[in-house]
Amino acid sequence: MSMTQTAPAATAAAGPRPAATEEPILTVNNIEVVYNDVILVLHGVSLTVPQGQIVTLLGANGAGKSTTLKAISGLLKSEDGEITRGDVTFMGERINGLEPHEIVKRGLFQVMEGRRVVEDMTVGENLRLGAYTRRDSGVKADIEMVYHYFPRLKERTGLAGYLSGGEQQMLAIGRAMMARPKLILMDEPSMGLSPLLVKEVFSIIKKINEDQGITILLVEQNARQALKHASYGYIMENGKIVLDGRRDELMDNEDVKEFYLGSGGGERKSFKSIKSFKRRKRWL
Amino acid sequence: MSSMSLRPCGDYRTTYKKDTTIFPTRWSRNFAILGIVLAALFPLVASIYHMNLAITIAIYGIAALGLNILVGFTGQISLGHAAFFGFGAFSSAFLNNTYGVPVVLAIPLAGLMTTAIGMIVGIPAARIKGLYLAIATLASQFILQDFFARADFFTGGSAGALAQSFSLFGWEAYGEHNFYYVALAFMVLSYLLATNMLRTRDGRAFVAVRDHYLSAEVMGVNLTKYRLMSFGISSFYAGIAGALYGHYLGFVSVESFTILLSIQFLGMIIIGGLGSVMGTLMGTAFMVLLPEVLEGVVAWLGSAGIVGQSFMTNVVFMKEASIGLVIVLFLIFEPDGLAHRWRQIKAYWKLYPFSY
Amino acid sequence: MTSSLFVQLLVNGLIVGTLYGVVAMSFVLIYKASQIVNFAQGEFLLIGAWVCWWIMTDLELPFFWSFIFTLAFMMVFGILLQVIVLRPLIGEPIISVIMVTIGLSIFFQAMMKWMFGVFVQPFPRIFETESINIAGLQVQTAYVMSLIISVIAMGLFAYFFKFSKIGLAMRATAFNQQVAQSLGVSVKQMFAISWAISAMVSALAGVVVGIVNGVSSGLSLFGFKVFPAVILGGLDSVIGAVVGGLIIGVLENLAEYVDGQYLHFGNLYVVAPFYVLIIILMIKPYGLFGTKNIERV
Amino acid sequence: MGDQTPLLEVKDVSLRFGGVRALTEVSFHVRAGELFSIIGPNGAGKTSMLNCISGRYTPTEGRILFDGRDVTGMTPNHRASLGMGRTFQNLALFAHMSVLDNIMVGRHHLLKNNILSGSLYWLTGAQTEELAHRRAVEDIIDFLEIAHVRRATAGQLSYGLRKRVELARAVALRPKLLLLDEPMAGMNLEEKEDMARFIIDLSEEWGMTIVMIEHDMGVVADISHRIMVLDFGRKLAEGSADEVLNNEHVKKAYLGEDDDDDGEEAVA
Amino acid sequence: ADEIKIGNLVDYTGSTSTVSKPFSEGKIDAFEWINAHGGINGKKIVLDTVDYSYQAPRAIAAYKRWVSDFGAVAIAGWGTADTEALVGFLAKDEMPFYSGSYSAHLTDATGKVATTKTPAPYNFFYNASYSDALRGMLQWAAEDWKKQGKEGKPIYVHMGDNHPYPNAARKAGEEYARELGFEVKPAIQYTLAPADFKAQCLTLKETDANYAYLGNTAGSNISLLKSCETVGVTAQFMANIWGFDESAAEAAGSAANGVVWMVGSATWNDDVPGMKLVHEIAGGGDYRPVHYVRGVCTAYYMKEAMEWADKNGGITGPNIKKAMYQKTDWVPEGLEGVCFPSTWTEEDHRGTIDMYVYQGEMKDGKFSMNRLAETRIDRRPEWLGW
Ligand SMILES: Nc1ncnc2c1ncn2[C@@H]1O[C@H](COP(=O)(O)OP(=O)(O)OP(=O)(O)O)[C@@H](O)[C@H]1O
Ligand SMILES: Nc1ncnc2c1ncn2[C@@H]1O[C@H](COP(=O)(O)OP(=O)(O)OP(=O)(O)O)[C@@H](O)[C@H]1O
Ligand SMILES: CC(C)C[C@H](N)C(=O)O
Ligand SMILES: [Mg+2]
Ligand SMILES: [Mg+2]
Repeated sequence: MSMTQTAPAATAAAGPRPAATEEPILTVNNIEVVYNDVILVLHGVSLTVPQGQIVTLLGANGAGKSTTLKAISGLLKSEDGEITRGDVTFMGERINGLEPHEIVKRGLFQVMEGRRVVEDMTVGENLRLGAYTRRDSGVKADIEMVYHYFPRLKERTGLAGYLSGGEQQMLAIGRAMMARPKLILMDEPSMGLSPLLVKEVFSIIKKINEDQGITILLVEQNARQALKHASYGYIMENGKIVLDGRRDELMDNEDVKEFYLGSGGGERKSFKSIKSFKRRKRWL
Repeated sequence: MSSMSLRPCGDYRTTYKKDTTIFPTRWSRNFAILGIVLAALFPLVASIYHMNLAITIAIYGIAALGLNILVGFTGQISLGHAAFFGFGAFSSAFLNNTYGVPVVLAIPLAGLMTTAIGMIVGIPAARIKGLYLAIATLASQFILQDFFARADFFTGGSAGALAQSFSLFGWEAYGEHNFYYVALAFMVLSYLLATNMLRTRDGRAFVAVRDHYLSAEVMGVNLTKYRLMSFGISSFYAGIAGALYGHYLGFVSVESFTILLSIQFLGMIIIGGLGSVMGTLMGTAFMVLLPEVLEGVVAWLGSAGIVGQSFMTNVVFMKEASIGLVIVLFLIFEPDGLAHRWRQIKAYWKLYPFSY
Repeated sequence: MTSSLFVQLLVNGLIVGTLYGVVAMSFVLIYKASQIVNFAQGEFLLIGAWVCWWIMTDLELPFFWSFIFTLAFMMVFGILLQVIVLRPLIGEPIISVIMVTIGLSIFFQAMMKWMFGVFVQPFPRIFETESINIAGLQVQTAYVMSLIISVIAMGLFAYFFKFSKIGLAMRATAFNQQVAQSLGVSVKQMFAISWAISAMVSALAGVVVGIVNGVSSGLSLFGFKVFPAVILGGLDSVIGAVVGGLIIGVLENLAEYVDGQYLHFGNLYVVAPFYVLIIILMIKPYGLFGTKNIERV
Repeated sequence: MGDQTPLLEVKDVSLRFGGVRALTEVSFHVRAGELFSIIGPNGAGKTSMLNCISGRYTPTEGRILFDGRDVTGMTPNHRASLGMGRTFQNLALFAHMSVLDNIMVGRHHLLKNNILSGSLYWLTGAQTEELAHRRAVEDIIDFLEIAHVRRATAGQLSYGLRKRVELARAVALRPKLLLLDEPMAGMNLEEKEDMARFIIDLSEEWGMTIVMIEHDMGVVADISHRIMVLDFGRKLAEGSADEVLNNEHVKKAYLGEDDDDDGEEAVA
Repeated sequence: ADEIKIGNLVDYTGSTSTVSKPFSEGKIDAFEWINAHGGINGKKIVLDTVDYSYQAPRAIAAYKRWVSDFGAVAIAGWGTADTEALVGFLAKDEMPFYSGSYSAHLTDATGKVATTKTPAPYNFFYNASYSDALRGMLQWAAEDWKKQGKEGKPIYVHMGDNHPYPNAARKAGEEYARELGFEVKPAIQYTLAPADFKAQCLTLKETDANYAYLGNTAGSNISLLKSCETVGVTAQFMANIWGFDESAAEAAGSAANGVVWMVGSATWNDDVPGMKLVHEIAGGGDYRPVHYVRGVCTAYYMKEAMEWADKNGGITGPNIKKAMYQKTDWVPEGLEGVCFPSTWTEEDHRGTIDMYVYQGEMKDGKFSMNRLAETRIDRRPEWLGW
């Protein structure tokens, strides 16, 4: 066990990036999630993430995206939630039931919704924490790498709690990079970022994926950007996967166009024009 | 908050009025009324001993309610509640002994005097928060204790003060059978008032301050005012309870208001359930009865001749240890307090038999 | 004469203060990792003292080894306590956990009385010279020992939390357990470590007090005595704990001086620290060294 | 909107945090009934500006006038009672309260009952008052379409719903001026459309003056009357949508040079 | 009924356990022995022992249970806090109560003394009150001062916490000290909870006190003695009856050397006729501390009172009270030389005012205690109740 624990970081740091394959690194098989023993939130969600690719998970608010991610990374427990059916397999190993830190050790890292930086620590300390599970010596270098990706962070010497929303988001992503995981679950990384940064973040995500061969499961509201970079996508409604397919398949789907890309039936309509029009409910 | 929980299927509210009653269902209301009636009949069957326990629960229950408003609802931990409890006791005795204020009036007045003290002690709360505040209140606990021990004119100093028993229109509430009703009346009233307070403007403000004081302020809640006010109201209840306690015992001594009592109060509301009015009462009962029940077990062991006098000494230590142990175990299995469990049970029976 | 008295009281304040500092530290350790204020801390002292006393009197080992074994025992004790009692409570409301520690203190109080009796027990003679002279004041050698050890410990902890990986992880855990977990920190591990260390540190204090005053359940009241020190320094600052301890120690003695020489109020030395505590908190709401929590929307 | 005296006037406000200059000499005004947007890169000082207006921060220099009064030194709760409501970038709901109570807190400064009259619920008319306001709150709940979570505990709602509840709470305040910090963050297109609809209604039907921070240029461009751009705490530009969005500096500092479909992206 | 129910309040787990344990064991063993040897005129005593951990409310609950459910006819009580809290109830319920708290105001049965808050008609205890005991010791101190041929006024200081128990004897002590020609310096406070008392000791040293009274309980006194030894205080310490004993001396070690304290009965190794019975009661030869013996005395006064009551109209509270007034210079049968002859009257519940002054001696780690004197203060009427 300890072997495989130390291995990933080392290889990911040094070794050649594993080629993108159809070989699944993560498979979620028909899981059901319940909060406080009563609220059933996910009814049978299944998805697969192939090695070395970017897969995106789209869906309305409250659909259960974050819940899905937490179910995978094991963080549900601390919210009184639990997987009551189905299982999660990471690199051929069944990981549901494992302690979160065990899962991180195996190279699966989640960037939680809404930043969640350690407010009473400096930017540097936060980054060092990101590398907590690592044993190798590359940490210092990687901190520089993060600063290189996000120069803004380098200037901020105070406590992370005082960073602006966007700055915190950058820190959260940087912190994930510090762990050099095999798979990163990103929960709405572009939330609250300026258009410029949104582009940056997505290109960085792409970069991480390409340079370091880190597989990424991306939960996004910015469907356009997400689909642009992802190879495969899932769409979730009320705790169920209602549609999935290759990026271009989804791009061409009329419903997706209308509800996620906003280019239903050709050119986009102005937000003003939608004032007080009622939409038809779809997919269920 | 406490009053909103699952309602039985098929119970619809047609007006907001119906929707804002204390008791979510007709059943729960009748339940409460029934409870009070039974409580009123209790003396018919109970012995002095049991009534003494009931009285203790009622009195501590009032004080604990005050503490829960402060800790559970406003989120300001206090380790000085016993001092307020004591201040109420001394004040009432003082008013009655030196100015001949009839006990009936002395009790509420004592409540008000304690409110004032509570506000003063609460002043730091304007700046200090969380555990820092908790320790600040601990400080005032010791400071007040010291005051009790030396303020002869007011408390009779370390020797303590006498307190006359409660009387109303010539009826003297001496002895458990009579005083029981006084305590019960005060308790029911306190719980009713508190429940109302907590479902109206200021009650919500308290909880808002607890949950997120920054946004509470932006929503128009004056933080300092409410932080102080919750100290005031909590000390008011503590003061009333203390006064009752004094007039029940007939004697008030600094020795009975130590930090240990403060901690017990805290225990009552935590075990009962922070931020739950009914839980407060349950928690109080729990803490008061626990040693008595265990004592009963010991006595039984002795009388049943299971253990000899010599071994009794060991049992005594076991008993004391189990008081701690029960608290620990209880919280391990019910960290959210009795109120929480109670709600779950209710939920279960309400859905029954439809509990899908 | 009185001036020399003043000096002696001052010295005494510092000496006793370091002891407060040590106990304060053991509070801070647990708080830093879990935001729990451990009301059973006093009983930790007591247990440490009793164990050391027992090893010395029953097994008749020399003090040095008894002390080492005591530390070892306390480490195991701390870990077991965490695993058995506190682990199930991870993620539960802090206040409930605090209440649990109160329950524990009641439990251990009774257990100690049961196992070791209700009488005060003296420690066997340990140091050739029971006391040495510092600036005209006779000071028990045990205090000197604690002074040395605690200064070292303090340095170590300061380093530990600022720079070591585990230290960082502990702070993260204290900030938010879910976040810490998401970073691969084992919350349980962090708690176990902090309880173990804290138990050991309090054992040190317990032994010292035991040597000076003899061992008895009254010893556990040290727990309360130290709250002002902890808060004064700032709940989450190791340095603060020690400084706070010193300040309280000195305060008590100055109060005693003023009281004993001029005012004759009586127990000013008991309450004075509390008045000062409140005043200082009004000026610095997070103590002298405590980190103020972020108020940002 | 006619150009009567502005409802909100910010006069060269500066804000410093130790070394950090969050704002430097920013001035602008918002007319009654206007829908005014503040945009700018992350860390530009937008939220700080909102905090200065709503009273969380007091500017190091400069003055802020609201409804003709100088409110610079005023406490947040005082400003609220003058009719300022706001939402927060990182949600700040009362996590353990029901959605209903959360919104009722918004009525705080409109309610009269207090500890005493509240305790005596039935005798003091507190009940009637509470019910009246409850009715008003229910209207808001219907309007924002959150009736189905009315009784849920706020802390357990999903991100998007919480944002909506926050808006409801701010609206319950019956504000003259409504400050919104990134109301659309973390929403998908469809929900943004809903949110946009609400905001427009609030502005046009409910006649509220709105200051909005938002990063989605599509929304900003479509619904706001005027836009101000902040960068590094300084005012970079101010004016109508196309004026601002075609301003070179803004493009560079904020939107980023367009390439292929991202151009559309920036405005989608 | 041929069962006699008695409530017995003890503190094994609370803050006064060090003294309560031996004292209560004395009571319990005595009652068991009495049962084994014919009980009260053949009636068996049912002793209900309750450990209340020194928490007054629990004591009150226990009391209520004894009164109602259990049907006790008398109660062997314990501490100050609970005794004070119960005084009122006792009078109303006519329940004889033999406390371990010896506060003088409990001796004013009819409340004729101005300072008395409330008469304590049903409170009894076997021992000199804290006040009288202290007066006795001061008398000894005055003689001691003369004997040592020191000239000038000896200096006296009262020490103790600001609590009912240590304060009980303060006024009495200071006034009598003046009367005996002591110079009285301001009292010094130290907590009932043991701690480092070097500060107080330095203050004491500063006063150049010759005689200092220790009003606290043993645990706290030990710490004080040790601290004072360290800073080199030369004053002669005089400990209150609950403030010192064999085990305390053991713990205090060399600091116990020369400490003087009061003992309210003969001690285990004394060669007096009654000690044989005490040894039998203890069921063996191994040493029992002074509190144990006093516990036995207390139990025996209750026994003989109940026997009389039984013969004169039945064992009821009022009858037991009456029984207490029957004898003068009363020593329970079989305990001759162990308990001090005591006399209770309707108005004056000062059973005895005499006691022994003992001094501790530490010779190379071995502790020994020597009787220095038997005090003989006179029973001044104006000393009743304070
Ligand atoms: N701790 C919790 N307890 C109870 N219910 C919860 C909890 N967390 C989430 N839920 C419920 O689960 C559902 C899904 O929540 P989740 O956060 O996964 O949605 P989401 O897809 O991430 O939405 P968003 O895009 O707004 O983040 C919501 O209805 C929410 O109310
Ligand atoms: N309380 C504070 N203490 C110290 N620095 C602060 C504080 N509040 C904000 N700052 C700093 O001021 C700058 C502006 O922050 P602000 O939150 O206003 O940016 P913003 O425009 O809202 O960014 P975003 O769009 O990412 O939310 C940031 O660099 C931030 O680090
Ligand atoms: C041993 C006890 C009787 C001492 C004192 N009466 C107290 O209770 O505090
Ligand atoms: Mg989400
Ligand atoms: Mg912002």
